[in-house]
Amino acid sequence: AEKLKVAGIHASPVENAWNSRLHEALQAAAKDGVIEYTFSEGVSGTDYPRAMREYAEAGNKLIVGESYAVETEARQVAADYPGTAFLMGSSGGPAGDNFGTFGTWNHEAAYLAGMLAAPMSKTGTFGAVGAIPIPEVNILINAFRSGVKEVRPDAKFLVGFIGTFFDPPKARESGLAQIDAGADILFGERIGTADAAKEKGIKSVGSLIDYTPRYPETVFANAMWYFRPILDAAIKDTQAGAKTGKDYSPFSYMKEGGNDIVFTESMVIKDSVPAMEAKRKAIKDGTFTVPVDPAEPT
Amino acid sequence: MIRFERRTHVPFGLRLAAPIAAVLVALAFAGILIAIAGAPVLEAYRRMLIGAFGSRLAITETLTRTAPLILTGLAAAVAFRARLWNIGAEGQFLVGALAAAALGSQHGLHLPPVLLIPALMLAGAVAGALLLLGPLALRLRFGVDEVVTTLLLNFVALLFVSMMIEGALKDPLAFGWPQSVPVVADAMLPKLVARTRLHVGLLVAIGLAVVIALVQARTVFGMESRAAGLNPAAARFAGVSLTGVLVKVACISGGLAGLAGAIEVLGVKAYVTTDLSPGFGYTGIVVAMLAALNPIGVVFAALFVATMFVGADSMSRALGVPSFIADVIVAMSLLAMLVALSLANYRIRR
Amino acid sequence: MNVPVVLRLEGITKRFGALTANDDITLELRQGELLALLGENGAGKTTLMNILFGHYTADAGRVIAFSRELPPGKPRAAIEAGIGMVHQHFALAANLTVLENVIAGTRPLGALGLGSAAARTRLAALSAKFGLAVHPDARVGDLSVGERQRVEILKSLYRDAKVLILDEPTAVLTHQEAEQLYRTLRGMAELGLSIIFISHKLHEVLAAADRVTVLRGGKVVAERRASETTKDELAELMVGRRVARPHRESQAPGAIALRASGIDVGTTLKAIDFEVRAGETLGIIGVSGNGQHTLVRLVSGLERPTAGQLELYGAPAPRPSPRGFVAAGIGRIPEDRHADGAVGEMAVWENAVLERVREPRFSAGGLVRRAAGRAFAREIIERFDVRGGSEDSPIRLLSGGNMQKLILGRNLAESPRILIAAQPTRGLDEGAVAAVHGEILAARRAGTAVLLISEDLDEILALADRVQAIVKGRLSPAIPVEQADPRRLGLMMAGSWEDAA
Amino acid sequence: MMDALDIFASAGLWAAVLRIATPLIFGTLGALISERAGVLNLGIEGIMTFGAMIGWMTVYHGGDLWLGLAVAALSGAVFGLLHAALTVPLGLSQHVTGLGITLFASSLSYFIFRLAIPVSGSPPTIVPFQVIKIPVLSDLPFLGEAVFSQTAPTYLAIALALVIAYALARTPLGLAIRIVGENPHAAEAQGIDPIRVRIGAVVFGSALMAMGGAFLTLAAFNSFFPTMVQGRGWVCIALVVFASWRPERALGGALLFALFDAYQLRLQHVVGKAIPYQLFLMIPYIMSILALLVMARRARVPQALMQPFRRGER
Ligand SMILES: Nc1ncnc2c1ncn2[C@@H]1O[C@H](COP(=O)(O)OP(=O)(O)OP(=O)(O)O)[C@@H](O)[C@H]1O
Ligand SMILES: Nc1ncnc2c1ncn2[C@@H]1O[C@H](COP(=O)(O)OP(=O)(O)OP(=O)(O)O)[C@@H](O)[C@H]1O
Ligand SMILES: [Mg+2]
Ligand SMILES: [Mg+2]
Repeated sequence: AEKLKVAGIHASPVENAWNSRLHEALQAAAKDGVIEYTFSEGVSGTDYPRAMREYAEAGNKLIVGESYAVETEARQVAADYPGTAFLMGSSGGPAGDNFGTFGTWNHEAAYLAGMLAAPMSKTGTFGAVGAIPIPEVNILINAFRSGVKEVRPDAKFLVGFIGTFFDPPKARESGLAQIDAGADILFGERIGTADAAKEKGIKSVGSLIDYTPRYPETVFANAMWYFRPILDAAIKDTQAGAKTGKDYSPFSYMKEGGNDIVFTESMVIKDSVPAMEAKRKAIKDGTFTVPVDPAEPT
Repeated sequence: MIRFERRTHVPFGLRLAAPIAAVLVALAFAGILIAIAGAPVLEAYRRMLIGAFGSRLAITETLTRTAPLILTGLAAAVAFRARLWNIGAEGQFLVGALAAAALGSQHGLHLPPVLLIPALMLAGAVAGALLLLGPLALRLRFGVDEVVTTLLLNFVALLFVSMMIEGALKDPLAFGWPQSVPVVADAMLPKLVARTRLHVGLLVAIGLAVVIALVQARTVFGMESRAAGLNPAAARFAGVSLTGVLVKVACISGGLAGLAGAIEVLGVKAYVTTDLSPGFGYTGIVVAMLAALNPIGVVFAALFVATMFVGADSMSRALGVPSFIADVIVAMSLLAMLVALSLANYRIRR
Repeated sequence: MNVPVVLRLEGITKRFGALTANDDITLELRQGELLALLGENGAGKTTLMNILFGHYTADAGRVIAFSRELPPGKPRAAIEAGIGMVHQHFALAANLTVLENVIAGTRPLGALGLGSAAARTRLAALSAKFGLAVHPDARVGDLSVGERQRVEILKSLYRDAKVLILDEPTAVLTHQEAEQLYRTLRGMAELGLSIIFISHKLHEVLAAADRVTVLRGGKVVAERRASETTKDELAELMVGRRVARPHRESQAPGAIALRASGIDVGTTLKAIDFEVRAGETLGIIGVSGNGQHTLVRLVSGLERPTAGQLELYGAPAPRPSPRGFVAAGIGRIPEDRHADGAVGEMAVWENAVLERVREPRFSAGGLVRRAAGRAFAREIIERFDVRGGSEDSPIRLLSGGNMQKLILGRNLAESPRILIAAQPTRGLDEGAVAAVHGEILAARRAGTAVLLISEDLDEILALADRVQAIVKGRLSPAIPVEQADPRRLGLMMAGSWEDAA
Repeated sequence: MMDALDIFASAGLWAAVLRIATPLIFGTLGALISERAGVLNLGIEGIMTFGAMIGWMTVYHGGDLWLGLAVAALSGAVFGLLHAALTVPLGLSQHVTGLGITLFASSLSYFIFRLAIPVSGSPPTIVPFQVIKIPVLSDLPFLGEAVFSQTAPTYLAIALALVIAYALARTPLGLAIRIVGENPHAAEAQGIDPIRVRIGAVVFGSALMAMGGAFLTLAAFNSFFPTMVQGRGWVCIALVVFASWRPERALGGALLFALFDAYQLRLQHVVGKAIPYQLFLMIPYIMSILALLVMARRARVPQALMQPFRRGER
């Protein structure tokens, strides 16, 4: 078949963990010969709709990105270009026939990471550093908590929000503050958290991407998120001329291969692995559902 | 040794040539960076032109970007001419936007569109003006220099907006995202061109530039504000009320910046986030300086800056040159322009 | 003569654009000599001294100090060669102490300490030796004008200056302070220092200098021994024609135009009483800093009385405001023409109409009537002989004297009923003084009530009908000018008006 | 769980204060020196960004950490020279030029960074400055952890503040800088070249600013990101005012500001989000405005600040 022309528009530089997941999946799809991929990064809210329009006019059939900062305008653009499919990370729902959305659902993996983390703490206090308390972040942190609590019901939690999506030194300071307050396992929703853990010689959990190579002594588990299933579904719909104005989030589920845990055997407590693996299987089977709690953790 | 000597009279040709030379110098330097980035330089310039003017979309996008820059540029030009160093247009822009969004939402004013839109623009202007009146009051009352206070208030305003959109004005339907409630459909500015982002705010901005040019050149207020800027003591001795002039200038300047914010919300975005402005307030200062503080010049300077941003942004997409090149070009144009303008005022003697 | 030449300027030429400020000037100074430099405003005196000290670089010519040529444009070299300069506008940092102002730049910048203790001792010794008392730790901003001048001189002495240059040192000093200064200078000359000073006050020049050099249009036009010349000759040499100050003729005053009764302004003015009649000039003398500044602001409409009453033409004055007072027929000549009188970057015509721009004549519906404004300016330029620019050139291009004529003109063209003239000839040369005095006398002849505030006794004696002194915010009773002589005025300014009577 | 006041008793808080304050100390000292000579340098935000980028880049390409710091300082000096060239001999408006420098330096650093480091999934890192535990002192209870376990640049920043405070008050060079900032004509009359002093002060000050930026990538963190300076430069401008142009107070101001920030991060764990964190972040700005208010009466502002000096002109 003809290669599908796909454009990616990243609000942050593609170093940003979340964007890197999209970027890598898109690059991989291009390498597989499925699509032709072009992209722009660091596109500010003011420029974002223009980039969408430019790519649509340039003949791209599928445009992938994030409409968090431009929800209203992005839907407007999609309405103006009905011949192009849009697949956007969004807090809102899909719109029309061609504006599809997805959420970042790696909470299942976070739950499993929590189960591994629970017995590793000496103090029984766990920290988590988040960006801002939006549902996707909240769900993730809450799932990690539930995972910990399942194993260790008396665990205590500290949560800090740094008020921005991208300030690693600040995330690090927030992590250090939690360590000062007694936490000895950090859940790093934000890059920078693991640096604090590393500096203080404690352990931490990564999210979205695999942080272990970067912090081999520190990060023992990662709640990975994989964009490829969502992308593949959208590519398929686009090529088939099917309606793409739908919610693609379910392709993030573990059973679809959209998220999973990776961990370093040697770093975790051996006894905790079988229970975790059992749960993992249950999630994949559909016999266990990780609770989805979008409320702001305190 | 090189010495500078002030000209008693700057020839018109030189006054016109200076900005053009500055822009050429900036583009030449940008060419070097583009070449370093491994892209063909001439092709890059061509792509920039196409990106800014090569299609209906390009033209409307360039003009959409021009509108707020005209307004913030005017805000700076008006203030600087009266020697009111308003570095706070960025903050005024944000509070103006916030005011328009708050009053334009479904919990805000309930008026027919013909009244609602002007009322919201006015609200934005008032909010912007109020934010500048604070530093002005400190200057008039206590002699506190406004460069630093207006600069600092930008950050206070940004934090305030952030607080409001995470608090009282937070959109409950935004799934926890910090953004304000959107304005109602009736409050949105009519489009100038269908299926684009270009809205009537551009006409408002150009109209205001013409009005301000006339006011400065022909009116008593224009003359008095110039006198107040150039020599406050003499203006005062001649019966010009410095307080009166500065308050009016502050209202106009802050009002324009606030209006820019309101128009950006009503024309483009519909709600407020903390990244609503990619530095429109600061860029307004650049625009004003490029225009040598001339209101009509501001329109062209804003168009130039918008062209650079939009054109370079598009060029960077096409040729893989980092898109930060647009900011680099604008910054270099400003610096070159400052030098060119000052050299035009002086002759060099050895 | 066997007295050595300490300083020699040779063929100095300096151009600013088309204007030649110094034209092939050659000048010598001998040890122990007091040389006065004289000339019209803009004759090039300050420029010459700035070249000598290295502030400016000459286009041609050399400066030779103690037989060594100075490199151009290097104040530091001039200082090291033993030249000290007291500037027309003081060059002091107000927020620093006296000691800091004196020792700045005296040690290599790489040094690790300031050496304040030694400096303090040395400064005290110099103060004592030359009778220039100041407190080394006082903040310069807190000092009086006279004290600041002492600091300026001490700065030079501290650097072992052998040649001292003073640019219009007495322009801002009182009579007594000026006399004291010349005594000090004389003493220095006797100790072997050589001094050049600039002044527009011819009597001072004659009394203090050994030798006088006159500049005109950037050229040296004459050199005289002070003992062998006269005021009239010097004035003529400066201006290039005979100048005589006009004389006041007596005339009967009319009705009271302006009256102050029991006015207080904060704590600076207390129980002020005076009256000025039509066709009469009331002179107010006083040592600077005694409240005349506030008095000028009061009658210019810039200050409100906190007690008492101001009456115009027999009725209470409207709420003070510059515009209201202008509308009421008060013409106002500010103390400082550059600071208060003109907006340098604005056109001559704009400066001419600024204080009346709201009158229907010059604007309608908020729009300025530019043609009417230009016509008004042309009229003033013609009638008052303002030279050096058209109505459209920026006013900063006018010389001080011409700017002053324009300011006078914009007031007198409207035949004001009252004229407030504050230091109307400060810093002006002899020719310009004569012209300004002529205009003020003409206004009085035409029935204007003139309030003249001046620190210049000669000016008061020449123009006023009656005189009052201002001392510590209070006004003495008026005396007719016929009963005034310098001694009596001096006593009045010292605050003992009863003794003076 | 700690109580809101207990936070102050934790050594970690005070260690964080010193760490957060370090870039501010550098930046504030830099801005202060140039303002004492009469030149406002609003290029600070961009200069810090460039310093952060180039310092990191040097180390990433194999340079020593100290070399990285030095290269950053050098780059700051170059931008300072640009600012000085435009504002001192040419006498251009200082704040407009400064904003132009900020725009230029920051966009150029992003541009260079993007060219040099092609897009990759996760930001490359370096090994940053490590904590140096000062022998003996770091064994002290509380103080040891709070004060004497910092990275080398933090110790350097504090030492610099003291040296600069001494130099300004007690050396001929300091006096020269002060007199130039108060009245350049007075300086010139004393044989001091105001133009050279101003250029020198701006260049040196800008070098310090860039070192402050470099601290962010060489010690506070280990990678460079666009926008990572996050307005810290503007905070420095505010702190100079807050410190009434005095180096020792600048040190105190930077520490105070850092205390607000560090405390705010920790308070979240105690009281949740009861108080919007933005209020804490506003404090330094508002404090600075209030300080200006109080100071305006005492007129301690360098009198020639923002006034161009042109030789041979009135
Ligand atoms: N910096 C300057 N730039 C341009 N022209 C100047 C400058 N300084 C002086 N001039 C010109 O040089 C002429 C001589 O000025 P200068 O100040 O030396 O006069 P002066 O004799 O000191 O006058 P005064 O008695 O008023 O002090 C002036 O008429 C002026 O036109
Ligand atoms: N910076 C300058 N550039 C151009 N011309 C100047 C400059 N400064 C002074 N002049 C010129 O110098 C001449 C005299 O100016 P100056 O300041 O010496 O006035 P003045 O006669 O000394 O009056 P005053 O005694 O009030 O200072 C004017 O013609 C003025 O245009
Ligand atoms: Mg002079
Ligand atoms: Mg003069």
